[in-house]
Amino acid sequence: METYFILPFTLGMIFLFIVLFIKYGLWITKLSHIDKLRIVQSFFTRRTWDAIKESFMEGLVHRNMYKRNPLLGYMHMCFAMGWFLLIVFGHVESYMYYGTLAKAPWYPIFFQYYVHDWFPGERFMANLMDFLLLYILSGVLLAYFKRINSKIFGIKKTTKLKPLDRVALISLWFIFPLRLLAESATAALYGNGGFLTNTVGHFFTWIGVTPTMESALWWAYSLSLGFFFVGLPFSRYMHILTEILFIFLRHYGIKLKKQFNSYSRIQVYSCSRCGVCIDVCQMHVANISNNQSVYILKNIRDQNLTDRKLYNCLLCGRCEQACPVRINLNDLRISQRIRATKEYNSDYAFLQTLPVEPPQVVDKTPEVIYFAGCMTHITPGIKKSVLKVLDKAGVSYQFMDKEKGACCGRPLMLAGQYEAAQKLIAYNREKILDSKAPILLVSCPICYKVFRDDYELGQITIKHHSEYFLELAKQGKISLNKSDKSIVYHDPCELGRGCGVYEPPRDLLRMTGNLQTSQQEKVNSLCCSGSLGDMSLSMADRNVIKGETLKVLLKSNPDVLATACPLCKKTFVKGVDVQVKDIAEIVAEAME
Amino acid sequence: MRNFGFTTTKSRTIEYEKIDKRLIGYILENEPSFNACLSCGSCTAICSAGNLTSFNIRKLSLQIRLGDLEKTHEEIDKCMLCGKCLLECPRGINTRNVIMLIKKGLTIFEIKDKA
Amino acid sequence: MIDVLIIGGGIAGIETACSLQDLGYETIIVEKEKTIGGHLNDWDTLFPTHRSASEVLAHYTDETRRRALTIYLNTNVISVKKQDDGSFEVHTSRDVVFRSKTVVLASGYRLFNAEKKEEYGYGIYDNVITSADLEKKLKQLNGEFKTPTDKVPEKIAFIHCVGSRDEKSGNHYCSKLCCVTAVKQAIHMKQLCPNANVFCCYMDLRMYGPGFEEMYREAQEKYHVQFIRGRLSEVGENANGTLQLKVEDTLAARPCKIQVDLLVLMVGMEADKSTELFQQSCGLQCAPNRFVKPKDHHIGSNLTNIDGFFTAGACIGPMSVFDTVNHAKAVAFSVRDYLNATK
Amino acid sequence: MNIEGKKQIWNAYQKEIADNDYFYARSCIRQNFFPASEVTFLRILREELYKNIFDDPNHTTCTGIGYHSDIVPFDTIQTVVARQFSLMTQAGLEHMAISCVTSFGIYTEILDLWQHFPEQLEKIREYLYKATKREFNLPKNIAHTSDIIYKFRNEIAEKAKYKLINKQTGEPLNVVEHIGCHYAKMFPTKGVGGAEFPQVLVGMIESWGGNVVDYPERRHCCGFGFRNYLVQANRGYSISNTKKKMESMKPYKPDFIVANCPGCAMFMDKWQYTLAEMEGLTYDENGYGIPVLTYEEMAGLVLGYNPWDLGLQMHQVQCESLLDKMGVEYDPKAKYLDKNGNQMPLPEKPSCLKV
Repeated sequence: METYFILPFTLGMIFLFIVLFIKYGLWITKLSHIDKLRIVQSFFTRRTWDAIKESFMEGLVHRNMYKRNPLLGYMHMCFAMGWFLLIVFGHVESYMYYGTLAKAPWYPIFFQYYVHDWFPGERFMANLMDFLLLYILSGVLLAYFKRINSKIFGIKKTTKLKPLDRVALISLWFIFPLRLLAESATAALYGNGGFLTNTVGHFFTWIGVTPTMESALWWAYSLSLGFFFVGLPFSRYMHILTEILFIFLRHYGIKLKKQFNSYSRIQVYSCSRCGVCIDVCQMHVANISNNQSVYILKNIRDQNLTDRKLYNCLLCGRCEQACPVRINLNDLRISQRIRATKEYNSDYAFLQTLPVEPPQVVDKTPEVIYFAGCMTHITPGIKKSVLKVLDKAGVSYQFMDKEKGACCGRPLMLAGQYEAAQKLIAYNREKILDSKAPILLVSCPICYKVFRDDYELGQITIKHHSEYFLELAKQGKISLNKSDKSIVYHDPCELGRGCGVYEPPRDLLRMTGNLQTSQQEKVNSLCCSGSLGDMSLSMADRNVIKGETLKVLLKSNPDVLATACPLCKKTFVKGVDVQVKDIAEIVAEAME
Repeated sequence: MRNFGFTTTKSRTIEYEKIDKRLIGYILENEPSFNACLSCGSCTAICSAGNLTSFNIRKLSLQIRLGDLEKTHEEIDKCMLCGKCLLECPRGINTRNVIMLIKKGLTIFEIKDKA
Repeated sequence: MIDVLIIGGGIAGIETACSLQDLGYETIIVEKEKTIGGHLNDWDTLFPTHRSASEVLAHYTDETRRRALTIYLNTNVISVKKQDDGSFEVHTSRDVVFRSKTVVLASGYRLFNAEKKEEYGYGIYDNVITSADLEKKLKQLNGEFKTPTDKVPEKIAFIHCVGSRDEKSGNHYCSKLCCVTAVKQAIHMKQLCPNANVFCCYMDLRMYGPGFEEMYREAQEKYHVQFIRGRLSEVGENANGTLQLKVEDTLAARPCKIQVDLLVLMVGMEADKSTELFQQSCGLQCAPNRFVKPKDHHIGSNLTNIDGFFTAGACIGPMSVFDTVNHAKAVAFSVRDYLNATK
Repeated sequence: MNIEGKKQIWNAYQKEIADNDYFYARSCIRQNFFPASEVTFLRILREELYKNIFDDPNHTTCTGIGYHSDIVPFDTIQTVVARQFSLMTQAGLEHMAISCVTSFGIYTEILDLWQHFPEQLEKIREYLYKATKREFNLPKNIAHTSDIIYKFRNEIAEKAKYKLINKQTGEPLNVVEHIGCHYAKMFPTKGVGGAEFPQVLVGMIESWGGNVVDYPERRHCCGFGFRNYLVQANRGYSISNTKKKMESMKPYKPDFIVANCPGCAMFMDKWQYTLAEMEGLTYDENGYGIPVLTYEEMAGLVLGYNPWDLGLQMHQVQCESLLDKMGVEYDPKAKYLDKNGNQMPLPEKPSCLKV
């Protein structure tokens, strides 16, 4: 009779499995045909093993989070790893006693309640299980502290909870203390505990314990488990299992699409709300603290995402870089913007009626086709320098947008105007292909990103001027004089995190001056705040963020602040006394 | 209605009380910086779309202020959102957001171009 | 201990010293350059009368000599510290430490660095110059006026509000003197090159002073200077070295392209760097536009948040020559009142 | 509104109006479109005020319409005007009483010109003499006929049978007064009250019991504008101006409009029909339109003349509503009877405007 206490646990678990089966089943069925094929084809390959490894390292050990924030990582590891081991060794213990694994799940879970006998290894297992429990309890204690004061974790702000989250959270908090109490009560009565439960059991004996009390505690333990299981699929804890699914799908080569689909949903539900993205977000400088990725994902789940939040993001990619779960935060946000602006994409009908420029008569196919881009046209210093370097190196080129050019389409993409961007892409693509040039040279990382990701230019190599000039320098086509000026380099978001170009600009700068390192650079570099990704950030706020970025960059008092993006240059130059130069200008000067 | 071979002309007078303020109200509510426009025209002169078409964002924004929305849809669709105007505006107006708000506003209020 | 230490030997500083001497006070002037007169040394003529700047300068050089004013040239002020007794200790790049009962800041302004408006092409295209460059050019003019690429200009454009009224330059305020300077220079250019077409691209024309509006009218009526209401957005260089301007003629509501031989950027005034120094060394308060903040805009514009620390001239905001002279005369009385009260 | 302030401004624009012995110059438009108005004017002057006015059958149009539409040369119109003066001189009279506002403007303009350029006057004398062997003296006084009614408004008020008062409510009628542009906008000093606050009709209305409506477009042109009306392609501009004026007065619910210019009266009357036909717009609450009277008709009504003798049946907007408000006795059956009591053919009914 008294074993009815297993019911909450059992029913909760059954409920959980049914819900998960339905949810995951639906998501996986909704994946595109090609994606499903990818899963089938990759299933019996190394990818599965890699996925298992990563699931272990990230889902249980929380390595990435540990690297970012050791205390936070430890807390997550306590819960995930501790609980995982508790289940595994619970089964081992049950196997050792019953000699079979084919026992109903409540036997291993409530082993202590059922088995009071001695068996070989019993002492060791009891102590081991106690140790694991203690390990988890240390995490629980940290979680209590975090709730009370998140500052000890170095976290600016944690996420807000909705009612079901609260149910799950409170149950989770109670599970392990209750397990401790229940096992200790049993230990007090039967002496079968380990070092921890026996100790607490002595205390119970001292205050006097009865089988009714013991039963009540086991009921409480089972109830907390049951509540947690029921609440889990509707709370943030859904991430525990979804993350594993996500890791597997990612390893099978499934990529996020422009449109929000079930894979996007899986990513959204994989977020553990650890808050790392809040910490790295520069918006805090301007006291904006409601638009960080974790909130956006939460809003997507709760279906209450407002335009203001959606658009107020620089899309600098710092959060994506920092995300321990490796969620494609930028693309997820853009996919939401695509959804929000779907109804009003332009068709740019005028592109069809533009007068066709007479084909340039050239002796031979140009070596490069140069696309300056809108932004470079308002930084004539960059444009002039690029052309100067090309001339000096004797490179034949066609200047694609010298007089009249359409935008590359990236700003539209950032705004979510995906279909509209396609029109511009088609228009420019034709012009690029018509030139027959093997290299497309761009001087704006914003253009570079979209050319690389969305243009499908076939054999044509796309190069940012920093990459191309480095090649020219290595080939000896241009020679650079090294000055003793100290230079600090700012990684433009679209070039660095966006396209992974970190070294070529630095190599060039080392050839032309005295390159200094900055506190936060490469993948961790800060955004200049000028980003076109943000639609609603005010100029005043942009200036505040820019000011903080400059503080970091100019810490070493460099002579020159170098960057490789016309937009970053325009952003930095306002209201600052230090010389801001594009890498093209530095190279052009160093050639003299 | 009878045809006399001539019709009344629409008055060009701006009657402030009769202005259709829905769109401008929506824009200003969501992007207050739009209030600061002094019509200097640098946005229009620098405009990538204006270089290719007759698009005149300054004029369009004045028309929107006056509720003159007969061609807004056709015009605003010429903008490529490149952001040059954003970098040029001496008043720091968040022009790209204004454009998106115009587009969204036209959709919300179901404002169509006059054929 | 001297009565008044004046920082800056421009017209504000000299005029302050003269006025204070008339009131019977002992002053010294500390000037960072090798000569007195400040920006006035660089100007050719002054609005609205086209009077030669050197004439005004000569007045102050003569006064300096006649009154035997004490001036330390080539001397930078490093810090100003207020002492417990209310006096000031002024450290300079010389080894001397000055002690004075009061300090008058007459450090003036600096010009906006036009290179920051990269799209206007200053420092990139040869034929883009600033209004200050033009003044220097006119001052040294010997023979025919030619552009930097050695051509007699047929078309000249003046661009108003460069680095003023511009969020992108970080200067929201109006420099107020560039409008009338542009008109003055436009007239001057028409006098030198009568066949040239001269354009002024403006956002608003602020002809606030006596004789300014008349000068504007003269530029239109007599000199046929063309005023285009539109702000320059972008400059490109043509193969022959001429410049292509993109500006919207906002009154016609049409984008407009102008090819010119010479582009003159009317650079605005910015707070001198030294104000930052005083912010740090003695807690001088500055306004958000970085100029020194007057204690009272209406009845105490010479006073600052520090007792005994006064201002004269353009260190509190853009100011013309005649406003500067008046402001400098006024500070003498503020200083006298202070010294009498603290005697 | 500060009425006192307006009156003070008006005081600066007093005008001398001759007392008696007028030479009458008729109006082309008035006698065609408001045929009884001029008869009524003569009747009032002769029978009510006992004045001497000569209506010379030999006088002609002033050719003003032709002049304002660039058909009649300036020298020609001056000579025509000189001929009228010659007729006046021949009749031994010195005061002109001009029925048409356009003519009034032309006479005023020509006299002003001759004053400044005496050689032009000599030239015209020569032209007239060569053409007709006639000579002339310049008139001592020029008045528009509305000026004369204005001058004697109080005498008329004494003899009035009806007042401009709504008989049912006892409230004064709301009257929109409209002055022709050429009456005072060209030579403000020649119109009573000048161009801004013309008093000529206001004086009549107020002394006969009515209330003048002051509405925003009060001084706006009726829309005639000669060239703009005469060329069909431009008529849209003409009617748009009338529309602007009508829309502006509509909220004040005027009981009727009175004009001193025959062209204005005609346009504000006929264009109401056209606007109704074109756009379905009517400017009173009941869809009948706002009646438009000439000041002669208004004076005739006040003096108790038979509305059908005043020619009100010839209007586009029907006047019965006004007659009912004023309590004027009339015989509806007699509306379309001719002089001999025979029924005339009935006019076609408009499709929108109610009659």
